[in-house]
Amino acid sequence: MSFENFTFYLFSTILVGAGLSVIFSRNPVHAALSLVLAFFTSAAIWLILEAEFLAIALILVYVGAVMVLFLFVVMMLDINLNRMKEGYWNYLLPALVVSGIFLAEIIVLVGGRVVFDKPAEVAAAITTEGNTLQLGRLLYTEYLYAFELAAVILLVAIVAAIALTLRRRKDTKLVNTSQQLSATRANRLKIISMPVENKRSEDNS
Amino acid sequence: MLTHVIGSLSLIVWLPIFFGVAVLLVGRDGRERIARWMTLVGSILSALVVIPVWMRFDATQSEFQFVEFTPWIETFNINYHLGIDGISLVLILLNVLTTIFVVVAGWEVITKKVSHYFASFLILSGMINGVFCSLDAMLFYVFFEATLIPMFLIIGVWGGPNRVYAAIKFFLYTLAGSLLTLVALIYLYRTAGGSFSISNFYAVSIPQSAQVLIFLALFAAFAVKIPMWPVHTWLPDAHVEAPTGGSVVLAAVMLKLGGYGFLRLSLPIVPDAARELAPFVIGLSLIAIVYIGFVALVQRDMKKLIAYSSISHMGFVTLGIFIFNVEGMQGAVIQMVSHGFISTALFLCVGVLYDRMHSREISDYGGVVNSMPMFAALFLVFAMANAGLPGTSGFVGEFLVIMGAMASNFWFAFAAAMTLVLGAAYTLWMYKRVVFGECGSERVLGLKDVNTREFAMLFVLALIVIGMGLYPKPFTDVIHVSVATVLELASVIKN
Amino acid sequence: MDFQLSDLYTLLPEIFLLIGVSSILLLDLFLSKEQRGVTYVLTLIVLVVTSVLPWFFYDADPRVIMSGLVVSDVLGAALKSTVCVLIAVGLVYSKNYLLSRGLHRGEYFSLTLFATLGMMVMISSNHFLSLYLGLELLSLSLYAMVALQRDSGRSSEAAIKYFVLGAIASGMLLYGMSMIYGATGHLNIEAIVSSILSGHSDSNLLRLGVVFVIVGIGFKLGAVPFHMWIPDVYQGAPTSVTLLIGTAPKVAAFAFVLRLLAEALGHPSLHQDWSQMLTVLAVASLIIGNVVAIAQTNFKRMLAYSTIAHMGFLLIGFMTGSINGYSASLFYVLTYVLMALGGFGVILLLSRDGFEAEELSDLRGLSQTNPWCAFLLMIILFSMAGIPPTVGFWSKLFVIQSIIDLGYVGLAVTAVMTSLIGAFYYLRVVKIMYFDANESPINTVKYSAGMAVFAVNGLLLLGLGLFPGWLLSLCESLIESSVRTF
Amino acid sequence: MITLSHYLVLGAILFSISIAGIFLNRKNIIIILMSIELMLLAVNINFVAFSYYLGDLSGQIFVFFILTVAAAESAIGLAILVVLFRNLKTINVDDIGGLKG
Amino acid sequence: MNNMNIYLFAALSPLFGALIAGLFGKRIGRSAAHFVAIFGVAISLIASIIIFIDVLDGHVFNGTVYTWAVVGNVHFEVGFLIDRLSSLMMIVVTSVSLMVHIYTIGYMKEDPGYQRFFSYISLFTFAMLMLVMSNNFLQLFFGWEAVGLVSYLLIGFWYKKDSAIYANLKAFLVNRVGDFGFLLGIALVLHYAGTLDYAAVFEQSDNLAAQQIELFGGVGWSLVTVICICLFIGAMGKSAQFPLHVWLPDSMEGPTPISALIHAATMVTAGIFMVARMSPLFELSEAALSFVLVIGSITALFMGLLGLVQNDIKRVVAYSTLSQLGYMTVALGVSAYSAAMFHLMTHAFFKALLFLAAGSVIIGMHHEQDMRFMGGLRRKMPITWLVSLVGSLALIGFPFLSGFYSKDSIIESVHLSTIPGAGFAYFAVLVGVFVTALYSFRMYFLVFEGKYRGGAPHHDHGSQSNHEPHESPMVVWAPLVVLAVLSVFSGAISIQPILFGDYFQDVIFVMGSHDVVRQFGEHFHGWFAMGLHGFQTLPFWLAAAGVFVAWFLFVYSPKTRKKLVIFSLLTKLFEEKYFLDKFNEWFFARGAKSLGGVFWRIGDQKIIDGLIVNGSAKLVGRIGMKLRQMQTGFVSHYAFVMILGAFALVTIWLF
Repeated sequence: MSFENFTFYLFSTILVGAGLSVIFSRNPVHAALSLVLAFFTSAAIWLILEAEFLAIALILVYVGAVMVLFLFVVMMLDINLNRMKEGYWNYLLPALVVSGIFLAEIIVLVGGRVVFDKPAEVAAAITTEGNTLQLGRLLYTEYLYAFELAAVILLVAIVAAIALTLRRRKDTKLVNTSQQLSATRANRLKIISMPVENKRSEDNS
Repeated sequence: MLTHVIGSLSLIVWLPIFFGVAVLLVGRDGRERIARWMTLVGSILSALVVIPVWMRFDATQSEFQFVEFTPWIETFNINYHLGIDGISLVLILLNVLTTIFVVVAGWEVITKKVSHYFASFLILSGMINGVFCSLDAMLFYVFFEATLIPMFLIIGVWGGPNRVYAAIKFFLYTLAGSLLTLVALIYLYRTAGGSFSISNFYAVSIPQSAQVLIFLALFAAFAVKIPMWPVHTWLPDAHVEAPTGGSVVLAAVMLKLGGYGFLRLSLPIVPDAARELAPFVIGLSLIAIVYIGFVALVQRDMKKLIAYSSISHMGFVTLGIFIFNVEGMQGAVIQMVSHGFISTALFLCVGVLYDRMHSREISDYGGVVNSMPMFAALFLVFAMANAGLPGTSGFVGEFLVIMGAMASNFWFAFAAAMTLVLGAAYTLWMYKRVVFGECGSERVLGLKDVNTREFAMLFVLALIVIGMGLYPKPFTDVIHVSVATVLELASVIKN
Repeated sequence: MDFQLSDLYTLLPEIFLLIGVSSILLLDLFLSKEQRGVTYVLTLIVLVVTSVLPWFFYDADPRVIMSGLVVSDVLGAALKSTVCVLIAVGLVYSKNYLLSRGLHRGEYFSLTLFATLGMMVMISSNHFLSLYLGLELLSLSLYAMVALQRDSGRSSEAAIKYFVLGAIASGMLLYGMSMIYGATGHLNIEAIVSSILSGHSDSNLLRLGVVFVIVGIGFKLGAVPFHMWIPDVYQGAPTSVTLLIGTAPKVAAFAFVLRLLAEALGHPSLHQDWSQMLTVLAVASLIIGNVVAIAQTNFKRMLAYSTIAHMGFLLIGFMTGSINGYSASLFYVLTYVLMALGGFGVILLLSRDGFEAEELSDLRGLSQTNPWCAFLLMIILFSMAGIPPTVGFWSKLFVIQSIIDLGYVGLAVTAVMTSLIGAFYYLRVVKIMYFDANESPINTVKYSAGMAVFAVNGLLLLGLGLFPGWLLSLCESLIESSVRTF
Repeated sequence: MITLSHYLVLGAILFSISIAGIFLNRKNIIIILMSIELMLLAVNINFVAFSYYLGDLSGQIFVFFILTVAAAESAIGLAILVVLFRNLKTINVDDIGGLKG
Repeated sequence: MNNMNIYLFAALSPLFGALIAGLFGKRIGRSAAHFVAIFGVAISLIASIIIFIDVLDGHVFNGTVYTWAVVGNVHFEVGFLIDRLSSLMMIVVTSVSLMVHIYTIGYMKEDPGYQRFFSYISLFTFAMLMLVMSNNFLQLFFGWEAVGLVSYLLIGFWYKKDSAIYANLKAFLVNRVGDFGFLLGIALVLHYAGTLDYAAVFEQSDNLAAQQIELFGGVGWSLVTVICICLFIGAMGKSAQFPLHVWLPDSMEGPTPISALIHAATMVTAGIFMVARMSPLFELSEAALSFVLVIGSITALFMGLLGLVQNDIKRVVAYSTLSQLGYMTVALGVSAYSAAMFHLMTHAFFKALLFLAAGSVIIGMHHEQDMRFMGGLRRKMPITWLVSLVGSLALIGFPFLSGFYSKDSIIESVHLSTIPGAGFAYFAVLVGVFVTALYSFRMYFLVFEGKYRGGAPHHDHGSQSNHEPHESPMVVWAPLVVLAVLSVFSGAISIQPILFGDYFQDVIFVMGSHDVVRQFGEHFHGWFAMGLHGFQTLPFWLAAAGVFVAWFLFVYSPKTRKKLVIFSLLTKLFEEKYFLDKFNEWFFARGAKSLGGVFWRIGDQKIIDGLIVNGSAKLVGRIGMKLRQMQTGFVSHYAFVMILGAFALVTIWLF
């Protein structure tokens, strides 16, 4: 077994295990941490595939940002863990059956019968320039349009996240200065004319 | 063949619709008077524009006349293609006259959404004319289907207590039938090499198995419309719940769309299938005549009784069409026209009573003749016409169809002739219970006889019914050549 | 695949829109609540200008630009323009609703514009990447908009459902795309096509890819069994957002399907597969959509199910794989969005502060209180039911015609029979408006601009019903000139 | 020798696990979101593997964009989740059934 | 000579009278109305006489008035065939009608529907004339149904009376049953002959006789037999032959003039006329003739028996009419068409006379019709008594009176006939003579002899019956006298030309082997000889026996009646009219209604509407509700469905 094989199988096993742990752990924090593990291992596998930049990006972006966000939300939301355990296994059988058959089907289709088993000749440029440089060049030339779009998507995410979650707390004591400054005599004091109190109520009292 | 761009037929089709829209726009609340008068003017004008067409119609020609042709949807070769033959002409005449009666009948009676009511009828009338004029199958279908909308509203908005059920039933029932027709038409379009022209459909040859399917698909629409047993059950409900005008148009004209469809589409396009399945259709027709005759006997609601009688009479139409001889087919056409007038009259009569008593139950009446002698006399004319008394128009069609049926088979004629007894039985039994006898109640005693408006319309109808019975030749002459043409087309072997 | 500055002219609508939305986003920060009208007007202006722009910069023959990511053709120009107009009209409908629901905010408008941008990207993309990004841009904006009414439990529930299912669907779509990439070695549609034609592609991977792509498409269009989000989202989202989801994205989705299936995967060997799958989805959609719609009491939900059924029809036209079928589908989708626009528009117009007008019973007696409104809605409903002389009839007719051309008579019969079931629930709405007595009077709509747009909308359906020819030939020429079929 | 199929099978396994996860987790929406991330990871592995074996970088580019979009998606998804939690005080799937039928 | 104008005059003047009296009756008043109507009929009578004389000169007319419709190659026309048969009928119709018109002035004097009544009877005259003058089947049918319509209107003239409006409906429907057959006959004629014109059809009669028609799989029937039987079914309805006779007794609910005009003298004889007209067809089918004969004899005998137990004076006459119509039919059956026509004519006079006399009695009795409350009217109403006696004698066939000649001719013809059924027919007509005499004189004795039994208050109009009976006014009895004169002399005058002369030579076709009248004519030596010989014949003695029995039972010893047990049993049977009405009521009326109910409630409502239409709608709705539950609201279920969908697609298409 070559080193390549060994690393592949090792990380694959861990990856699959982490994946299973994600879906089977009942505590969302555990799940998130398992997911982090999965990302790490797959980054390693990507390294085998000579996708260094993506491997790093996966860790930086996913583990560094996204998973933290997940954890943050998990912590923030007050989740009743006891209820999470109810009726968990009821759906195990259909889940296993469907995903198992699904898996078998896909494996039959993709495994073994793929036309290109061997790595194609690696382009000379890759070896000389390295993955990152090439990706970078492509990104800013051929895929400029897509890059801009990705930027817009991120902008949308920002706008959306703010629009959804930013709220002015009602119990905040923050002073609105401009409102204070724009106050006039008229809106500071209001004299209301009220009808005379009912006489009968006086009698009663 | 003369080709106009905008011709007399367009006028016949669009004038009522134009007036309908105008009434809709003009007649807001509080302006009912204007709406009424505009509608009357519109309906009369629409009838008047038919007269020159009638005069100029050449009854000896077998081609379609007054043809208009304008491309409509060029991508699919759908054209605005109008033209009439004798059969169309008599049915158009029936339609425009009926519209006038409807307008007059609803004059004071309708107080709710007046302009909408009248506009619906005008628009409906134009659409029905459109069906009778169309020479393009898709145009035909569009008009055919579009008539559902105003009728649906008429039943639903101005109808009786169970109007919602009736309106929806009416709509879905007829829609169900015609959807298959649509498929068949598209299939024919393909077979005819990309044309919806009905005359192209006539020319194209179709294998027998396809013919049978097409026939059944067309049959679905027309059988429901006319209606034939066992797809007739929408009709009693629709008739009973519709306001008088709605029942009139439904019975007088809309049912005829089915018969017209058989003549214009089914027979000439798929003659072999039509001939092959004729026994089946004849069987259904005879069942309609006899079975429905019995059903009519036990009705307690006047409108329902007339509705069932309509089904039975329409059985004669389909019987006449599918026995494939000239007597039968002419009889069928005459029967359609005649039934149009008679059912109009009968529904108007029921309407006259309903407007006074707000009941259609036979048992609520009795002895109406005591307080409404004039009405009773007119009603009798129509009841007798409905029973097919010679000298009224009701006789002509039945007579010719029975004559035709005899040429086909003795027992067909035998079953058809049973209507002589059954028709008389249910019509006169109703007449007896409603009109004769001692006054049924105080309310009946207090009824006022027909007023001038009602008298005028019933009297004109009586004249038409009797006139057509005594001298149907003008009608048979007009349709003579057209019927022969249809028969000729129906005898072609196409498969 | 070199980049030319002149390519940017073709992208001018997108660029303008992006500049517009950025400016609005910035400007909005400095506007007080009372001045929000400015944002609204600016948004409309941006949309109108954007809708005009494509007509100046399109190529009569399809031309690939931006290194193969974008294609410039007539169809794209037309659909982009349509999308912008639809969004603008939707905003006009929504104005009062937004004001009374506290949604009249800068974020709403900028997200709307972002969604529009996403649709435009989808429409003119020539590459799986641009398709995906466009789709995500649209979807992400929509997810956020559904949840934008932050204090409403229903809308956040709808949003989370939409989001979860949408994410699953896009995951599947990506899985499919990855398979296609693996099979052909390309992500560019033209390159994929030539690879498939050359016969070097692995057919197993390709077919697996097709299945997952179909899942993604099915989800986007809302075809059974990927339709589950539609009713809940349509009902739960604020009506103005429902209107948005229900209209323009359908056009974009049409372009999406066209690019993916007709152009990239239109090879006869694949077409055979996906046309069958689409047929199954279509029939299931027709049946489920129509049958379940009958059981609805909520107007929005009913329209949601009706959408499912309509998408079934759209797919039926699509499965033919012929120019006729595509143009019939295009015609269908264009007319359908007009109907949906009116259908949701009327809910917006009729709703007031604290009153949603979304239950069917809220329409009771509308013909008495607001006859004009009822009449227009009736046209829309009959059009949805496919009754002539409204345009809905023609759109169904053309679709059926296209399948009968290929001999699928049984399918045609199924289609018309299910639309019979469909007719029932549309009729029921007409019944409620016209036949039922008015119990809770609905105020007449005082929003005249909305009513005017509604009137144009309704009458357009009638007018198109009387003269459908031009639109149909337009659709046909668009498809003919733009779709690169096999 | 590790072939492309190995990676594809690995992708498929991850894909199936994510599907099973979606099936199984009827309680916590967050775990469903994580399963979706897992699904995207499977897709990414496919893309990277294909890219490598095809000697074509566009697959990696695609992965790059998927990562970007997925990040944005997570942000929005979590934001929606937060809003949901504020409104319903739960993110339990079984409690979120107000819209149905 | 083109007599078209005079034909039209004859036919249309009653119509104008009817229209004016009907439409403007209220405006022009009573006397104007009756004047117009009588004037119209009078013109018609005069025209008929002129035509009759013209026809006797040998001017036969067969021509078209106008073309009704053209269908295919068939021209349906309205036209006249004026020959000796039709002109004779025209005379009979118009003369009786005129008498009835005049009589009505008195009879209906107090009725509010006076004008309407005149309108109806004039209309009837028009319709009847159209019937007899027709030269084709279509117009025949037209007149046939039109007289039915007027009959319907007139029976129900007193529309407040439940029994009247029941009777008129019944009459119309029973007639329609006959017409049903009649129309089928016409249809057969049209189909096989290609025309409806009498002359053209008769020309092809040999051709028709040669053809067969398959009615029930495989069995061929002679076409002409089927046609004739169908046509005769029409005649059975109109001429009230068993079993379609049930309407006629009930039709007595109409005013008496109507009973005289329509239900005795003219309309009911239309069937007889029709068969005589069709003699060229009937002659070709012995089976049809036998059928006619048997039906006729049954009617002649059994309907007469029913007359024995009736208490209503008009009903006795009505059953007598049925019986006499049976005689005529019997004559037709033995091919003695001329005898039938002869009896038709004489019967028209004496039966109209009897009816009108009965009407006169009824007036005299202040609208009391029950004979049990009459008696001894001979002195109180002498004129009526006299004419009634004459009428009764004519009816029972007293020699030298008109009925004698016609009835004896028939009996003799039957005796001579050899076709199947003639033996039974001979027996029936002989017994019929006895029965006729019995019921006629039972009526006569009950009404005119004995003591007056009225006066005691009974059922509804007790106060009125206290009035003494009195003789009717002249306008009533004058027509009676005219008819009585006709009843006495018309037979003796016309037997020679009608039966044995060549009067019907060109009109009625009789096959040599059937020609019983010619055989009978070999023994005929003039009316006087026949009258003298009449005293020695069996029928005379039978009649005398009948009169005697009647005298014995109803005048001499009324108590004997009650002692005859067999009598009471028979009475029960007769009073229930052989249970035929009950049967019809139960089987046809009730049966049709319950059949209709089953069709409607089960067929239409349950099966078609309930099961298929609403059932499928409900099914779809239920499926909708079920499917709706699939949308659980839980996002995991949604995802589940989605994934299952993807799974299914993969599984189905890739494996």
